[in-house]
Formats: sequence, structure tokens, C-alpha cells
Amino acid sequence: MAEKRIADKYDRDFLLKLLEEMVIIRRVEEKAAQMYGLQKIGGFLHLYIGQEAVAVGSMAALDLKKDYVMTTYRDHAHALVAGMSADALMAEMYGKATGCAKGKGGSMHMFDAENHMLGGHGIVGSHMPLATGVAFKIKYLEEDGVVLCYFGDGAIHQGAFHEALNLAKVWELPIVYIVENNQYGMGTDFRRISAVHDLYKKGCSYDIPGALVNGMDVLEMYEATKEAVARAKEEGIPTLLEARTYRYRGHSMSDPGKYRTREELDEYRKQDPILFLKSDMIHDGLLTEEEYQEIDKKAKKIADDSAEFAENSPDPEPEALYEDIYV
Amino acid sequence: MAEKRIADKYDRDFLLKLLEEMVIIRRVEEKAAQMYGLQKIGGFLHLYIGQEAVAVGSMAALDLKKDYVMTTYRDHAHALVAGMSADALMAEMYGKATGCAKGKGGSMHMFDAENHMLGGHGIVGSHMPLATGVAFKIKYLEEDGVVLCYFGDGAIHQGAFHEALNLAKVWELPIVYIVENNQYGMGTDFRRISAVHDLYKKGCSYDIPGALVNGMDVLEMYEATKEAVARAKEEGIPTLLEARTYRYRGHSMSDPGKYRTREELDEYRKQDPILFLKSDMIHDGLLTEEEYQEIDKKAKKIADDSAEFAENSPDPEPEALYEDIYV
Amino acid sequence: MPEITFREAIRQAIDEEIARDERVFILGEEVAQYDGAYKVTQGLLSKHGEKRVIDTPIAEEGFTGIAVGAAMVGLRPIVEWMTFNFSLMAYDTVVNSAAKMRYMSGGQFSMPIVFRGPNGPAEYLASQHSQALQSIYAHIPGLKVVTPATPYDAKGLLKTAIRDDNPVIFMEAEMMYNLKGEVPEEEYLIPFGEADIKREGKDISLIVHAKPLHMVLKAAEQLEKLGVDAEVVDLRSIRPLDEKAIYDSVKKTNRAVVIDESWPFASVGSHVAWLISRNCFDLLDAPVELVSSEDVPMPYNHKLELAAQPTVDKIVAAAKEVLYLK
Amino acid sequence: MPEITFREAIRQAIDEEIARDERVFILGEEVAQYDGAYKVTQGLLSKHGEKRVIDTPIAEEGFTGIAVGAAMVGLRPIVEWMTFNFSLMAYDTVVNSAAKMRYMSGGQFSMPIVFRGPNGPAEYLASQHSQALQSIYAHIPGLKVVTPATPYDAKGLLKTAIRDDNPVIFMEAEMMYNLKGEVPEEEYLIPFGEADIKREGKDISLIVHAKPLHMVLKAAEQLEKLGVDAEVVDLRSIRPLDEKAIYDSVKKTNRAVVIDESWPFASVGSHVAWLISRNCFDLLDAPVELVSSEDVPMPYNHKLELAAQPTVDKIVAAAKEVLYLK
Ligand SMILES: Cc1ncc(C[n+]2csc(CCOP(=O)(O)OP(=O)(O)O)c2C)c(N)n1
Ligand SMILES: Cc1ncc(C[n+]2csc(CCOP(=O)(O)OP(=O)(O)O)c2C)c(N)n1
Ligand SMILES: [Mg+2]
Ligand SMILES: [Mg+2]
Repeated sequence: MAEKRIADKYDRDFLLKLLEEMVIIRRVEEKAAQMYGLQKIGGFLHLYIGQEAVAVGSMAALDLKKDYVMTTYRDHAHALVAGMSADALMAEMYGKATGCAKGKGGSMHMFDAENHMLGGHGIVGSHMPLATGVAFKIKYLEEDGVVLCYFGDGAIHQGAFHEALNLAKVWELPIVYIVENNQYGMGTDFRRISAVHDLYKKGCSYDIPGALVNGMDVLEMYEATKEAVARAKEEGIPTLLEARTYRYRGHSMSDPGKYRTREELDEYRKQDPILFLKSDMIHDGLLTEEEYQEIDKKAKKIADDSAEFAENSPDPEPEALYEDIYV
Repeated sequence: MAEKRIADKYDRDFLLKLLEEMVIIRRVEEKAAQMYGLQKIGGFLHLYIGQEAVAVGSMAALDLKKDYVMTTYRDHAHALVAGMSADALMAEMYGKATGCAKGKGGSMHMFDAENHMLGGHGIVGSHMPLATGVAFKIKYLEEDGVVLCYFGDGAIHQGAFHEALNLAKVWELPIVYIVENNQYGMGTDFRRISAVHDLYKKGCSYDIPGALVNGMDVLEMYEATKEAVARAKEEGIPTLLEARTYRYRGHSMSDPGKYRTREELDEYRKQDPILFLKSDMIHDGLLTEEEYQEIDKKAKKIADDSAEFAENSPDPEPEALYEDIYV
Repeated sequence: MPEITFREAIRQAIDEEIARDERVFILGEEVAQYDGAYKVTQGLLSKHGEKRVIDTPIAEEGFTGIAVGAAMVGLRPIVEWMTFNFSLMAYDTVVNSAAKMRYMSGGQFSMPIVFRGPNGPAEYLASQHSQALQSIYAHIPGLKVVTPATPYDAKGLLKTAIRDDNPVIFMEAEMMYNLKGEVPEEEYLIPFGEADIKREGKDISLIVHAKPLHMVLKAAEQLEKLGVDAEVVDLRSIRPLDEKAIYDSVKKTNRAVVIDESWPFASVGSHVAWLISRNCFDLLDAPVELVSSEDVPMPYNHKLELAAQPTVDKIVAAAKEVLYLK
Repeated sequence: MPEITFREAIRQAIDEEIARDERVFILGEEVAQYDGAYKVTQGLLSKHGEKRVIDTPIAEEGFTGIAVGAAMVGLRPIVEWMTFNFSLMAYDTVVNSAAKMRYMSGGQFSMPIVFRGPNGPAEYLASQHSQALQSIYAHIPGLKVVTPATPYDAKGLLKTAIRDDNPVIFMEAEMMYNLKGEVPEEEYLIPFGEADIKREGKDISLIVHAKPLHMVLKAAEQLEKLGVDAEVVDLRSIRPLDEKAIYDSVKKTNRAVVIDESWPFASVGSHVAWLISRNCFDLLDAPVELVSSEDVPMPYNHKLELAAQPTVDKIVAAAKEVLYLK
């Protein structure tokens, strides 16, 4: 019998959880894309498909009773992994009163206070100091927590990055910055607008350790994050992780995607994070094709149900317009 | 006879020019401080005394027919070295119509378009992109110029630094960033708020070379800048120079200066840039004490005359309030 | 006259000015290789090359500041902000550097720069992406603020903006980019500070700028059915503001409603409403009404987001109020 | 009652609230070791320690954003901006994050944060350091904006601000820090949205907020000599705005001048002037006048900078205008 790839190191339940989460994200987003086509969802819809291993692997290193995540408008995956129901997520995209933000936020603003999912932020770069402030609160209250702050390869050039990282290091805050380098900021190849191409090295100005991680490999994401989380919690040293990854879909729904080649896309599809984990698990005898199909079926049902839930949910009442502005 | 310190390398006229410039800056600023005490000058007055070698040495590497400088509110030295008359400078501090900005800018906003002195900017950090834009213009028009952009150790943590340096490198702009590390941003020791203490290393995030320079040594400043200017002009590579220096006076006139010790100040006074150049020149037989006194006398007269000029100059006409807003 | 879209009108203005003056160039996120996030700059890279049509990273403060610096020394940049929502990242640069450079240097520097992009609510974009921000720019002396609402005005005003030696905030709207209108083939410029009477009338003045013009024109039609002959004054530029055109209209009608898709408080709309109240005090037969966006962040839900904005119904209702028609 | 300075009143409020609630802390440039650029926080570091009184680098966007993030999860930061001029660096964070967090999350997060510091012209500071910026904050729904003008109001309002679960912009003034006034020793809070009649009168309403109150009170004295009995309404908070107090006053006087040291266009002042014009239309015996700063960047020359601002003379002249006294 062939050597085990992952079975010796991880238990099956853990791996199954990662697999299921990735499949659910994908199926729910595919559903969202479909519903966008039917104009049930409007505005910007930024899909995470292809990048699932990043959120799933890194967040597996968290305990969201104590830890927090904050991300950009490309936020569905993080919300689902944090524990938001697909129903609340989909209903939010539909703009329904049953959505996580009562239909006020939409796709870009998934918030789940209870599950420590702190959004869903639309202004590129602006949430990096915010996430750093959450880490500040953890330290201030002497809690045993950490913050994962996600952002894109395009966002790293915002001044907010510079200001946040310096302070995180000076104040020794428990935070891990994860740049999800899907290699494009809209239509801009990250190499075109960055003076250094290894983004994880941008910690050097703040004496913050960095590492390049294969963002298509959920277990590599998990391990790298676990290490960084420990460093943050135990030593108060922030880390900058660069997750090299890829988005299969356009930047948002209207993107023709002319800035990249079919071949490049196909290349990354071959490294699909779901297929990889699945095949390793099958290889190691932790999963059968039938079991996988079952997972997929369940995920599809969750996605379908969420659309039905959203469809059948009411719009917010007109008075809602004036609510939730001030406490 | 003892070995020459500088005479073999530099000609006397050049050294005299540097010395005179430093002495004039000092005397003019001392005069300004005195006139501030007499309430002839109001608001913020940020003196450069102690830092003279930085502006004088670095700008000696320029040809201001083609090159440009831009700096902060601590701008008197740069203006004088660029060629602004002490009269126009002092009159500006007095708020007189004969000031370089017709009395509209004051101490913090010395501008001299003709001499390529581009200010005089009061919002910490905000001029770094502006200076980068001037370098952009040089490249755009295919000119043979360079920009020196000065800022403080406190300013380096502004996001504008990060955004500007990345673009300067990506676009290969002819610019030299000079952080005048006088070791305090108002009352804040630069080590307290910077994750890395060698500020010149902060170029690493942009693959921009950096160097530490003794900012009390005018010739070291000159040499380092000359090298950086050549790299900028010939190869389109920006540089980050850290000029380690010291301001003898408070941040501005109202600063009690409790954040530092008498000893530290005395230590730096011993390395005074004027005294150092003077003693090297005397050592090498390029200057006599009498000649130095003559220089100093001339500088004092320039300073005195400037105050008299300012005193006798008219205030702007009331209509000036509404002028110079739009072209 | 050929009919072209608002988008095409903007593009023509940029295209022609880049061709006319080698110091003119455009920079911003996705303006070059991607042909513009909203396709305004489509084709300009391939026509003018990467020296004149320049992609930037997402670094609004940085690239806006670079453009301001370049303008100080004689270039004539057009800064495209992907939307005005993101311009807040560069607000300091515009307010403290661009708007004040000439004044604080005693007139030594001019600042020939245009800041442009879509402004105001589009659809389904929620709080951070759907703001009408003219008021925070119009408040600032040293800036000019221009808000065209037709392809004709857009082209003529943008060409004026690019040739102006002062910083000009030029506000478009995503929802107008596909709007069609006649635009002459020959060159023309529209000066700033000249309002345009988009509909003559004698019973009430509807004073508007930017995108809501189109609602106001519909409201005027509905009012016509009620026997009310409304005059529609399109300000076109709000700094400078054509006060004379406003007062001339109110002199005729004695009644006014101001329509502005900004939030109401300390807005362009309430300012204009006060100007009329003050300067036409003896002429007014009724208080000046303001139809603005509601004083709330923008919600995502479509019904709510429409309710948050001016509507034809709200405009008609305000006009009736002012006409004492119940 | 003891007389203390405006500075001391602010300091007491911060001091007491830090002592009362362990989640309250203050951060900003030079607030700790240097005892504050304007000495407002003097002694607080030594009393409360560096956990509660925190120096930051010059990185307004960064430390303001950190405070906003901390407030999202339950801390109660007081952000000191050295002056509001520098707050523009953090304007995006305030407008797009702090003001909208509650709304865009459907009410899940509160935002108990205060942004404070000196606002408005001081002396000899020129264009970049001498701006009254209330209008660009008051424009934004989701923020509260408070502008005290006496030590008593400053302390009571700041304590309210610190206990408020919403983002509060709290504007002081360098020129007021040494101003003295009576402040009780026992604890008190002043609610937002309650204007204070600083002088009762029956002939004309002078509506003001922030530092110009003191000029207005002097103008009222001069008017008294002319036989005019002016009422001075100090708004104290401009968002929420006490509209009722304004209208009640105008109901009595039938005449109003609004005084605001902001630039005029799209300002708090012109907004209030419009509100009065509209809502007291039938009561007004004269148009509502506005005395604002001139529509120019601030010059350095002292005569010019005084001419750029409201003055007692300008206020008296405007009042006479409204009273048809020539
Ligand atoms: C300050 C700001 N500027 C511009 C935008 C428009 N915008 C939204 S997403 C995006 C690209 C971001 O790219 P990246 O950071 O790589 O993240 P990705 O979308 O690839 O996840 C841009 C330019 C914005 N939302 N905010
Ligand atoms: C954006 C901004 N924040 C704060 C200030 C107030 N301020 C003026 S100078 C200064 C200290 C700057 O220190 P540094 O950069 O070291 O320059 P130095 O004064 O030592 O030359 C501060 C905080 C400002 N002018 N602009
Ligand atoms: Mg990306
Ligand atoms: Mg310094």
C-alpha cells in the first residue's frame, strides 16, 4: 500500500470538515452566481471560487469564541466558515430582512457579530487598521485571542497597510495579516504595480515575519496560520502571510477577464483546492467517491435551500430605512 | 604637516559656499527666533538649527535649473539654499507683501517657483506623493532632473510614504527621499514609534536602496546625495537616505523639550556641522579664524538686514484676501 | 447632430484633449489595460500609449498626490477615481494641497488638474459605494466643482475643465453613462458658472444639478398635466455657481424647489435653498423646498435604496407643496 | 462654583471617564509623554498609566482606524487629533467605516468612539492649519457632531460623548483652551440636541455654535447700545440639531442671523439659515443672514486672517441689515 499523504497527520473528522466547508462555499457561491444571472442579486458580487482553501485552511486554526476575522467585500467564504448560515448569507445578497445585515449590507458586507466575523468591508485597505484595532482590544482586555485580517494583492499598496503593520509590531498585537494573492486586483496583474513581487516580504519594513503559502492547499494554509497564530498569541508578534491563490471567476460579475489567458486559468483549475484535498483523502482511504458525492449533494442542498429561503423571505419594512443609524 | 582632511578632495570655493550657506541659515534663523520673541512673527516657527548640514550638503549635489526640492514646514534652510533671499524669507515670516508668498504662507510655506523650491508643506506626509509627482513630470518630459524630497522621522509612518515609494520604484522616477532623522517628531523619540530603528531600511518593501548618512557632516551628505542623484538620473532608481541629525531648538517655539536630556543636546552640539567644517578647513589651511569671522559677520548682516527689510515692508492690501485663489 | 452616450462624450473630451496638448494625460485604477472600470477610457491606451494613459495601483492618496505634484510643475493630469466613494482616501491631498497651493504660495503655482469619476448612488451598492459627495468638495474654496447631466454638457464642460488652470472636481454618474444625447462633431467648450435652462416655465423653478435632472424633467411633465408650467434650471457647475440664473428664474416664478441627491445637512442643495430664500426674500410666494436624499447611509435593499433617494414623486410633491396645491 | 479653563474642563471629563470605565482610553499624537500638544491631557499619563493614555505615531488613518476597530468590539476610545486639519487623513475611516458600521451590519455593532481636538482658525497658521471643518462632518449621517463654547458645556457634553454608543465628533478650539468659566464640582452630563439660550432677547435671534459664540455675545452687547435686544442661541450640538429651540427663538424675534466660522458654501451655517427660512417662512420679517468665514483659504498675515473670519463688526452689521437699521 502506498505511503499516506495526510492520514498520519490529521484525523478524518478534521479533514472532512475542511472538505465540506470548501464544497459548501463553492456550491453556495455558484448558486449566488446563478441567482445574480436571474437578477435576484444585484450590484457587485465578488466570488471566492478557487480561493476556498485560504479561508478554510486559515480559519481552521482559530477558535472563534476568542478569535476574530475581518476581510474585504470578497467575504462569503469567511462568513460561512465563521458559522453564518447559508440562509442568512443568501438572504443578505437578496437584500431580505432575514439577511445577516437585514438586507442593508448585501454581498460586500457580511457581518456576524456573534461568530466574530467582523465584515465585509468595501473600501480597499481601510479595514486593515480596523482589524488591528480588534487585536488591540484583545491585548487591552488581556484576552487569549487573535485576529486574522484578510486583504488582496491590490490592497497591499494602500497606505493603511503601512500604518497598521507598523503599529501592530510596535504595540505587539496578536494579529495575522493574510494577503490573498489571487494575482489580480480587478484587471491588474499584481506584478505590474508592486515594486516587490514577493508580497510577504513587505513585512520587512516593520520587522514582521512573512511567509509564502500555497493558497490552493488547505492544509498548508492551516499549518502556516497555526504557526503564525501561536506566534501572535504567545509572543505578540504579527505575521504577514502571502497566500498565493487564484480566483476562477471574474473580479465581480461584469468582468470579461481579458487580462489573463485561458491557459493560466486552466493551470490553476488543475490545482483546485477541493479536488486536491479530495484526492489525497481518497488516496489515504479516508474518503470514497460516494462519500464525496454525498458531501456535494448536501452542499448543493444547502445552497438550493438558501436560495429558497431568501426567495421566500420578506423585504425589510420601509421604516427600516431610518433604523440602525444610531443606537 | 598633518594629513589633509578635505583639501585634496574639494576645492576651497565649494567648501566656502557650504560653510557660508550653513552660517547664513543659522544666523537668519536665530534672527527669526529673536523676532518671534518680539512677536514680529507668529504661529509655528520650526527652526532648522543643528540640521544645516542636511539641506546644505544634499542640495550641493543639485543643479536647480533642472532639479527640484520639496520639504516640510521646517523649510527655511531649503529655501535659502535654493536661492531665496533672506529678505523674502524673513518678510514672509513677518507676513508682509514682500514675502515670497506675499505674506500668505508664513514660516511653514516657503515657495520659490523660479528656484525650484516647491515648499514648505504643513500636513505631515502629504508632500511625499507630491514630490514624487514632480519626479514623474521630469520623466514624462524626458528632462535631466531629479527631486529631493525631505521629511522627518515622524513622517515616515504616514501611509503616503508607502504609496509614494512603491510608485516611484515601479515607475522608475528620479527622486531621492531624505528622511531627516533628528530623532524626535515633536516630543516623540523615533524609536518609540517605529518598528524598525534604521529608517533607511524601510526602502526594502519597495526594493529601494537605502543608506544611513551622518547628517551632521555636510560633506558626507553631499557625497551620499550625489551618488543617489546619479542613480536616480541614470538608472531611474530612487533612494532612501536617512540623515541622522539633531535639532538644537524645540520642535517649534513653544516646546519645553522635556523629552530629551541636556547631555544629549550637548553631545550633538559638539558635533556641530558648522564647527566641524570650519575646523576641517582651518586644519587644512583653507580658512583662517578671521575669514570665518568675516563670513559670520556677513551672515549676521544678512539676517539683520532681512529683519529690517521685513519690518519696513508693507502688509498685503486688504484685497489680497481674495486674490491668488483661482488663476 | 450625432447621438452619443454620456460615456462616449466624456471619452471624446479626454481623447481630444490628450491629442491636443501633450501635457495632458490620464491616470487611475484600471484606466489603461482594462479600458476603464466603467469603460470610459476604452480604447485610449491603444490610441495614445502608456505614457498618456496610465494604470495605477489602488493607492488613491498616492496617485492623486503624484498628479497634484505633476500639476504644480506644469503637467495637466486627469485623475480618474474609480468612484468618488474612494476619493475620501485622497481627500486631504485635494483639500490641503491642490486647493491651497496657489494661495499659500502667493500665486506662484497654478494647479491644472481634473479629478473625475462617477459620483452618487448607483444600484444595489450599499453604504460605502453609493454616496453623492459634491457637498464636501463644494465647501472648499480653491476647488471648482462641475456636475454635468447630459452628454452635451459633459463633453463641453470636461474640455473646459482640462484646460482650466485650477483644480476641478468633475462628477459623472454610473447611471448616466449609457444616457444618450446629441453632441456636435465640431469642437465646443462650455464655460463654468453658466446654468442652463433645461425647460422654460413660469410657475415654479426646479433648481437641480447632476443626475437628478432627469427625474426633474419627468416631474415637470407630470406637473404640466396638473397645469403647472415648471422651469428647470440645471446648474451644471456648482462652484462657480450661476446665482444670477437662479434668481432670474425665481423672479419669474416666485417659487422654487431645489433638488440634490446629496444628504440634506450642510449640502449644496440646502445652500442653494438658503441663497434663494435670502436673495429672493421679497419675491417668494412660498418657502423654498429641498428634495434631497434621506439623511441615512445607503441601504442595499433596492426598495429601500430607491426610497433613500429623490424620486419623481417626491419632487412633484414638493412642487405641489410650494404651489399650495394639495 | 470653581472657575476653570476650557482645557481643564475637557481634561476633567476625560480623566473622570477614564477612571469610571475601564474600557475608556485616549490615544493620539503626543497625548501621553508630552502631556498633549495643547496640554489638554496633561497629567493623565502619570495618573492612569500608558495602557489608558497612549502615544501614537503620526499616522492618522492608522490610529484612527485602530480605534474604530477597537470600538466595534466594545472598547470606548477617545481619539485625539492634534487638530482637525489633520483629520482629513482619516476622513475615509470616519465617513466610510465609523459612520456606517452600524447601518451596513444591520445594527449588529455599536461604535462608542469620540474623535476630538481643536478645530477652526487659531492665529498665524495659514491655509493648512486653520480650518473650521464641522460642515464636512455634519454632512454625514451616522455621526454626531458637538461644538461646545464654554467650559461648562465642554465638560458636560464630552462626558455625554464618551458614554454615547455612537461615533461623536467633538470639536474644541485652540483659542478657547484658556477661556475660563464656572464648572460645578459634582458630576453632570449635558444631553446632545439641546441648544442653550446664552442670552435672552426679543428683537433678533443670533444663532451660533462653537467659538464664535464669544463674538456674538459681544455683538449682542453692542446691539444693546443701539437699543436692540438680541437673543443668542448656542446650538452646542449640530448633529443632532435642536431645531425647536431655533424656531422658538425666531417665533419671538422674527429675525435671525446665523454665525458660523466655516466657509459659507454648503455649511452648517447656510443649512441652519435655510431651515429657518423654510420653517419660519411666515414669521420672518427679513431674510436670514449668514456671517461665515470668507470663501478663501486662510492667509498667514494677521490682518488678513482676521478679515477672513467672522468679527463682532460683521455680526453687528448683519444684525442691522436684518433689522433694517442703516
Ligand atoms: C479605496 C478603494 N479603491 C478602489 C476600489 C475599487 N475596487 C474594489 S475591489 C478592487 C480590486 C482589489 O483587488 P485585490 O486587493 O487584489 O482583491 P481581490 O478583489 O483580488 O480579492 C478595486 C480596485 C475600492 N473598493 N476601494
Ligand atoms: C498629518 C499631520 N499630523 C500632525 C501634524 C502635527 N505635527 C506637525 S510637525 C509634527 C512632528 C513631525 O516630526 P518629524 O516628521 O520627525 O519632523 P521634524 O518636525 O522633526 O522635522 C507633528 C506631529 C501635522 N502637521 N500633520
Ligand atoms: Mg487580488
Ligand atoms: Mg523629527
